Amino acid sequence: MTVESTAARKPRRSSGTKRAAGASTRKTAAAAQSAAEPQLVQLLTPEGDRVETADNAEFLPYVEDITAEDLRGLYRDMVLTRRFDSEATSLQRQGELGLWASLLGQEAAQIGSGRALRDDDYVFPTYREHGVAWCRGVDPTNLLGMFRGVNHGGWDPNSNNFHLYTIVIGSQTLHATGYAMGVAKDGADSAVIAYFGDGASSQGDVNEAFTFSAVYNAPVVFFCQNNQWAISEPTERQMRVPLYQRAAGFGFPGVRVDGNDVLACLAVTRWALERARRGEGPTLVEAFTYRMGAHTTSDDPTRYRRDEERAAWEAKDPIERLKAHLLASGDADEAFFAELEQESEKLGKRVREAVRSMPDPDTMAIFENVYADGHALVDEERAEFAAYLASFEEGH
Amino acid sequence: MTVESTAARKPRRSSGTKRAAGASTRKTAAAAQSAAEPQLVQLLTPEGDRVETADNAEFLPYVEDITAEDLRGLYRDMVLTRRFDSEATSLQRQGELGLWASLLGQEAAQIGSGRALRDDDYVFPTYREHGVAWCRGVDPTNLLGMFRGVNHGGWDPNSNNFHLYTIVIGSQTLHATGYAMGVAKDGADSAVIAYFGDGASSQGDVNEAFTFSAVYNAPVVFFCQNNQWAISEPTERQMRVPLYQRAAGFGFPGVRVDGNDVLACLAVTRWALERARRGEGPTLVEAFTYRMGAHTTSDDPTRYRRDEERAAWEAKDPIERLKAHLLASGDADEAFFAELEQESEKLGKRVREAVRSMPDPDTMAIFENVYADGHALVDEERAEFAAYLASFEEGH
Amino acid sequence: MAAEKMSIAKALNESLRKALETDPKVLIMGEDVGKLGGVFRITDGLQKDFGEDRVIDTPLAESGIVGTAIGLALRGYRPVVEIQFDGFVFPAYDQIVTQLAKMHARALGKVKMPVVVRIPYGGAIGAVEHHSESPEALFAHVAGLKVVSPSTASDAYWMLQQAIQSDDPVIFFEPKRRYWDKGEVDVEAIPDALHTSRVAKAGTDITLAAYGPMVKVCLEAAAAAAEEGKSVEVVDLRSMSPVDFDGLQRSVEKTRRLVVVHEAPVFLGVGSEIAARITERCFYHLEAPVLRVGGYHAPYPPARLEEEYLPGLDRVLDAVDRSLAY
Amino acid sequence: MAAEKMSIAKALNESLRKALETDPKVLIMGEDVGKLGGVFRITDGLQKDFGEDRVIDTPLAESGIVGTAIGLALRGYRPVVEIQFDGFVFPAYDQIVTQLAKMHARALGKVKMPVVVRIPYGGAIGAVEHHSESPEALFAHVAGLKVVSPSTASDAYWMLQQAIQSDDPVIFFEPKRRYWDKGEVDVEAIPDALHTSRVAKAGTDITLAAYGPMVKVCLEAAAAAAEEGKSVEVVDLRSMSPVDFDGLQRSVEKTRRLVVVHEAPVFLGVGSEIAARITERCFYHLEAPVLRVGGYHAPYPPARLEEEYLPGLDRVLDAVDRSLAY
Ligand SMILES: Cc1ncc(C[n+]2csc(CCOP(=O)(O)OP(=O)(O)O)c2C)c(N)n1
Ligand SMILES: Cc1ncc(C[n+]2csc(CCOP(=O)(O)OP(=O)(O)O)c2C)c(N)n1
Ligand SMILES: [Mg+2]
Ligand SMILES: [Mg+2]
Repeated sequence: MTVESTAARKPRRSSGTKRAAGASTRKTAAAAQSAAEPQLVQLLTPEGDRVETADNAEFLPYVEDITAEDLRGLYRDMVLTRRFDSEATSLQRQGELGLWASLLGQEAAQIGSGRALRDDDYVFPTYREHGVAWCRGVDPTNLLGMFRGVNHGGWDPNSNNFHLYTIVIGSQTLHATGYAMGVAKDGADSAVIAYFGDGASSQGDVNEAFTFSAVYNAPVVFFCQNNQWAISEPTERQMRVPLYQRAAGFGFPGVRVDGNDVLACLAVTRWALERARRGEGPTLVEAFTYRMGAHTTSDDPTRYRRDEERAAWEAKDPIERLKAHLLASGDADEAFFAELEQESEKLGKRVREAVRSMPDPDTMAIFENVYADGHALVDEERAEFAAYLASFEEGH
Repeated sequence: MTVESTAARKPRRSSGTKRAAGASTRKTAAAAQSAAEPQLVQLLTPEGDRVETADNAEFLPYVEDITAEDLRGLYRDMVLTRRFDSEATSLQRQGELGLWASLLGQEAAQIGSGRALRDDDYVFPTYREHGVAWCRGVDPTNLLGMFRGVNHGGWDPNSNNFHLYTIVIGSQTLHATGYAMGVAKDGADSAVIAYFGDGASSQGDVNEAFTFSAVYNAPVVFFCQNNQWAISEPTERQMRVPLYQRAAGFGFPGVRVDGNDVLACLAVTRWALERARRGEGPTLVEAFTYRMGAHTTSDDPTRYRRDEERAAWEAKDPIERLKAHLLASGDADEAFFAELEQESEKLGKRVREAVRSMPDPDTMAIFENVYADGHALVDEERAEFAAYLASFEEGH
Repeated sequence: MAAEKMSIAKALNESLRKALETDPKVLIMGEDVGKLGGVFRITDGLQKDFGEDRVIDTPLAESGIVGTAIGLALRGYRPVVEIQFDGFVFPAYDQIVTQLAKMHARALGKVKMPVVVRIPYGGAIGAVEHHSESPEALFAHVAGLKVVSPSTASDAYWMLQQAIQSDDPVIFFEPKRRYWDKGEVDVEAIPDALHTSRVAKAGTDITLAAYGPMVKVCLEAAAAAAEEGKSVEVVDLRSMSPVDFDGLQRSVEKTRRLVVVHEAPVFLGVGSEIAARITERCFYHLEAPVLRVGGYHAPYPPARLEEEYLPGLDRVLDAVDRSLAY
Repeated sequence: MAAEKMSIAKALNESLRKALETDPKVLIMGEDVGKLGGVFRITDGLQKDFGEDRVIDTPLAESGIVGTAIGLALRGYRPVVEIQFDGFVFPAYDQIVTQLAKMHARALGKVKMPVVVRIPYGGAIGAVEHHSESPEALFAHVAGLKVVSPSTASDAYWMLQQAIQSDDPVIFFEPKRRYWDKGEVDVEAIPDALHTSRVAKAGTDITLAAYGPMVKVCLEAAAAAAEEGKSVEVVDLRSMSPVDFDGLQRSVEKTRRLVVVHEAPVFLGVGSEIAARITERCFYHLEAPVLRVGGYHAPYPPARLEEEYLPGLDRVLDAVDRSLAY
C-alpha cells in the first residue's frame, strides 16, 4: 500500500470551515499507524515504580548501569535546578532580573537528557535549558546575565560545549545540524543535541534541520520538550499528530518519552546519542512534559489555561516521582534529603548574592565585539560617543 | 511501539564522515514501514496495459467514468502541451525567449492532475506547469511573456483560477494554504492545488505549509512532481526517504503515483481533491516522474547526469504509453492521430507568431502597478524619468 | 461620540475592533493573538467577540503567517498580521519582500495585496535580545511596501484604519514603549491622509524630524530648547514609505536646519535618505548639513545599556546645538 | 608566477581553489556547486578536485544553508556559501541578520563567524524575476556583517581571499554581468586592504563613486566626459560596510562634487548614506548636493525594460552635468 496516513486524531475542523467535517463516506486509504493514544517510553511511574515492558525493553539496557548513587545524583540535579529556577523567579519579582523563563516541571527532561551527554558532546539550547546548563557545569549565575540585561549570554560556549541561549525560535536546530556535520567531517564520535519546543516544531528552520541532518546523516539528536504550550497556544495549534511521528517522514526514528521521568529521558537520550555516535544519523526525541509555570515572568497563563490541567500534571511531578522511588527502594535516606535541602538553600543564597552584585556593563561595551577584525564605522562611532560622554564631564 | 523509523534506504554516510557507517550492532527500534521499494499507484503500464490490483483499488473508482473520448482528450492535451513546449524551446534557441523551463516528460503528471480540477478550484503553480495552465484554459502564449522578458507573468490569476508562476522555490505552497483557508472560511467546497518540485520539499516554507494546512484542515492538495532532479542535484540531496511519506508525520495522507501515467494521476488527484471537498483536509501527492530535458534552456545536464538514466525513462514516456493503450483498445484511430498532428502544427505556428509579434512593454511601465493606491516617490521618479527621456527628444 | 482619552494600545485595539465590525473580510492573525490578546494585549477581547474564525492563533512560523495571509488576500480577505516583536519578523522577510511586495506588480495590477503587518518595535522596555529593534529601513527600501508608524493615540487609531483600508501591503510599526501613553482619539474626526507628515510643534530655528517613539523625545527636546530661547519645529513624519518630502521641505526651507532622529542605527537608516534628499531639495537653503541622531552600528545592546544607546533628550539637544553652531 | 589575464569568474574560481588548498577548514556549500560547478561555474572543478566532503551540494533551502554554515563555523570550519541568485538570499535573511551577524557580539567575542556568503547580484543579463537584484543595502544596514563587491578580476581574486580569511561574516556580492570581463590578476601581489576604496581613474572636476558592476559604467562615463573636457575622478568603493569615507572624502575635497552610482534603488540605497555622510564631512567643500543615480522605487522590471531601468552611460553623464551646473 502506498498511502501513508495517520488517523491518530480526528481531522480538526478549520476554525473557519462551514462544511460538515463528517467522516469520509468511502474507505480512505488510511493505514499503518494505530489510532490509539501514542504510548510513552516510561521507566518510572508517577508513583515511583519501575516499569519494564515490551514497549520500553529497547531502552532498558541504557540505564542498566545506573546505581543508587546515580539516582541520588539525578535527584540532586533536579532539586538544585528547581531551587535555582525558583530563586531566579523571585529575583525577577524583586526587580533584579528583567525577565525569567522558568523550567518548572521540565526538570526530568532536562536532567535526564543532560546527564546522558558526554563532555565532548555539544549542546544547542533554547532559552529555558537551565537544567541542561547545570549538567554541563555552566555556572547558573552565568545564565542570569541575559535575563538581568547585562549581556546577551556571554558565556564561552566552548568551555562547557554548551552554546548560547537562542531566542529566535528554531534557529539553533540548524546550528546544531551544521555543528554535527562538522563533527562527522572531523571523524569524531561526539554527538550534538539540539533542544527546542513544541511551538518551535512549526518553524521552517526546524524542518530544514530535519532535512539537512537526514541527508548528511549528521550525528544530532533533536530533543523537543513538548511542554504542551507555546506561550498561550496549545499543541493543537502547531500539529495535528504527535510530533515524534514527524521524524519518520524525514527518514529517521522518532520516539516519545515521558518527559517527567528522568530515568526514561536518560535512557532514550543515551540510545539516541549512541545511534549518532555509531554513524546512524539523527533522532527525534519528544519529551512529553508540562510547563508548570507561566511562559515567562511576563506571562499570565490564567488568561488561557485552566487550573485543573496544571493540577493533573502536578500529580506527575518529576521530582516527587523520583523521591518516591528513592524512598521506597531505600536508595536514599532522610539524611540525604536533609543535606540536599541545605545545599539547595546555599545555592539559592549564592545565586541571589551573585545577581545582586553583578555589575552593569561599561557603557562603551556597546561598541565591543561587533566585529572580530574591527570596522571603521564602529571605530568612528565609538570615538564620537566617547567625545560626547566626555563633553558632559567637561561641563561639570 | 512508540518509535517511528524508516529503513527504506540505508543511512547515507555524511559526505564527510570518517566513521564506520556499519549497521547497528543492536536491534534498533525500527518498525512499521517496509524496507521494500515504495510502490507507485499505476493504472496504465508503460506498455499501455490497464492495471487493476489491490494496491490501486482505492483509486479505480475515480476513473470509472472515463470514456474513450476522455482518454483521447487526455492524449490530445499531452500532445499539444508537448508541442507547445518544444516550440517554446525552439523559440528560446532562436533568441525570441530569454529562457524556457521545459516540462518534457512531465505531461502526464500535469494533464492528469490538471484535468482532475473543477473550474472553481484554484491552482498555485511553479514555473513549469505549462500543462496545468493548458488545462485551465490559460492561453499558452500568455505563459511566454515572462520568459521573453516582457512581464513577470501578468495574466489575471482570477480569470482561470490559475495563479501566477512563482519562481522563489516553495513560496506558493503557503499562498495555496492561505487561499484554501479562505475557501474553508467561505464555506465553499472548492479545493486548491499547490504544485512544487522534489527540490522544493527542502524549503522551510513547504513544511510550514504542511503544518498550517494540517492545523487548519485546509482543503489543499500538495502536488509534488518528483522529476528526480533539482537542477543538478538528485533527490538524495533533498531527502532520505520517499517524499510521500513525509505527509503522515504532519497528520495527513501521502501517496506516490506513477507520474508518467496520466490516468493514475487523474485518479489520485481526484481522490485527493475529493478529500479536500469533504472537509478532510490536505493531501500530499508525489508524482514520480522525470525531467527529460535540461532544467531550463540555460542548463547543461551532461555535466551531471548520465544518458542511460534518460534512456530508461524514455521507455516510460507518458504520451507513448497512452498511445499504445488507445491503439490496443481501439479507442482511437489513425485519423485521430493525423488530425491531432495537424492541430499540433497549427498550435506551434500560432505560438511562434504570437511570440514574434509580442510587443515590448512601454518604458514607463517600470513605474506602473508598483502600488495599487499610488506612492509619492514613484510619482516623483516617474516624472523625473519622463523629463529625462524628453530631454533627449529636445536634443534631436 | 466625542473625543476620548485612551492609550495607544487601547486605540489600536479599538481600531482593530472597528475594522472587524465594519468589514467581514478583515481577519486578525498571529501568535497568541487569540485568548491571550497578544503579548501586548493589542488584540485583547477580539477573539472572544469575533470568534476563532476571524481572530486566528497561528502556528509559530512567521513565514507561514505572512505566506498564508497572502493566500487569504488572494481569496479576498484583508488579513492584519501581528508579528510578536520586531526581531521576529525576519523569518517572514522572504515572503514580505519577494511575494507580498511584488504580487501586485507581478500581476500587472490584476491582484491586490491588502495585508497589514503590525510590528511592535523599538527599545526602552528593558527586554532581552531581539525585542527592541527598529528594522524599518529594511522595509522602506523595498518597493511595493508602505511603511508607517504612529506616535499618538489618535494616529494609532486612524492610521491603522487607513492601513487596513489600503489596497497595498502596509508594514505598520507600533512604538511599543509608547503603548501606554495616552491621548485624545476622536473616532468621528476626518483624519489626515496616511502618508502625510504633521507639524507636531511649530518653530523657526531648526527642524527636528522623527516618527514613532522618537516624536515624544523631540517634543521634549523642543521644550528644553525653548527654555534656552531656541525655537524648534518638530515634524512627525508618520510615514517612512513614502516619506512626505514636500511637507518636510516646507519646514526646512523655513528653519534652514534639520536633524533627523530615530532609534534605528544611523548607517543606512531612514535618516540617511532624508538627509540625502532634503539636501538635494534644499541645497541653497541649508545653513548646516542635515544631522542624524540614532542608534549605533552595533547589535541592540543588553537592556542595562539601552538608555545610553538610544537617542535621548541630551543627544538630540547636542545635535541641535551642533547644527546651530554651523 | 607573473600576472595573468583572466575573467572575473575565473579569478573567483582560482581564489576558491587557493583557499581550499591553503586551509583545510575552508568548505564550499550551496545549491549545484558540486558537479555542475554552480550555475555560473564559479565552483567549476572544485568538487572533482577537493571531494564532496569539502565542496558540498546542499538541499534546496537557503536558511538551512546559512544555518548549517553557522554551525560548521562554530565547529571551526570556514564555510563559503553560494546563494544562487540575489533574489534567493531572503529565505536565509533571518539566519544572516539574527544569527550570523550577531553571534560574535552575543558571545562577547568568544566565538567567531568566519562565513562568507557569495551572492551573484545585479542585472543586465536578460533574466527572469528575482535574478537581477541588488539588495546590498539590506545587508550593509546590519551591524556585524561586512559587505563588499569587487569590480575587477584582481579584486575578485584578492577580495575573496581576504573575505575568507576574515574572522567576520562577509557578504560578498559578485557583479554577475561582469563575470566574463577580463583583467590582470597577480596572485603574488600584495593586495590592498579589503575595506579601502581605490581611485580607479584620477580626475579633478567631479567624483563618481561606485562599486561592483557600475564601476565600468563610471569609467566609460569618465572617458566620454573627458572628450567634452571634463575631468572625472572615479572611485571604486569596493566595500559597502564599512565604507571608506576617508578615501572618498579626500576625493570630494579635491573635486567638490560627488555623484554616487549603483544599480540598487536610490531610496535608502547605499548612496543615501554616502550622500548624507559626505555632506556632513564636506559641507563647506561641496559646490553641489551629492547626486545619486540608481534604480527606481519599483520591482526590478522585466528584462526588456532593464536597459532603461539600469543606470547607464547617459544617466550618469546627465547627473554629472546636473552636478556641474550648480
Ligand atoms: C521567531 C520567533 N517568533 C516568536 C518568538 C516569540 N516567542 C518566544 S517563546 C515563544 C513560544 C515558544 O514555544 P515553544 O517552542 O513550545 O517553547 P517553550 O517556550 O514552550 O519552551 C514565542 C512565540 C520568538 N522568540 N522567535
Ligand atoms: C529560493 C530559491 N532558491 C533557489 C532558486 C534557484 N532554482 C530555480 S529552480 C531550482 C531547482 C528546483 O528544483 P525542483 O523543486 O525539484 O523543481 P524542478 O525545477 O525540478 O521542477 C533552483 C535551485 C530559486 N528559484 N528559489
Ligand atoms: Mg512549548
Ligand atoms: Mg525537480
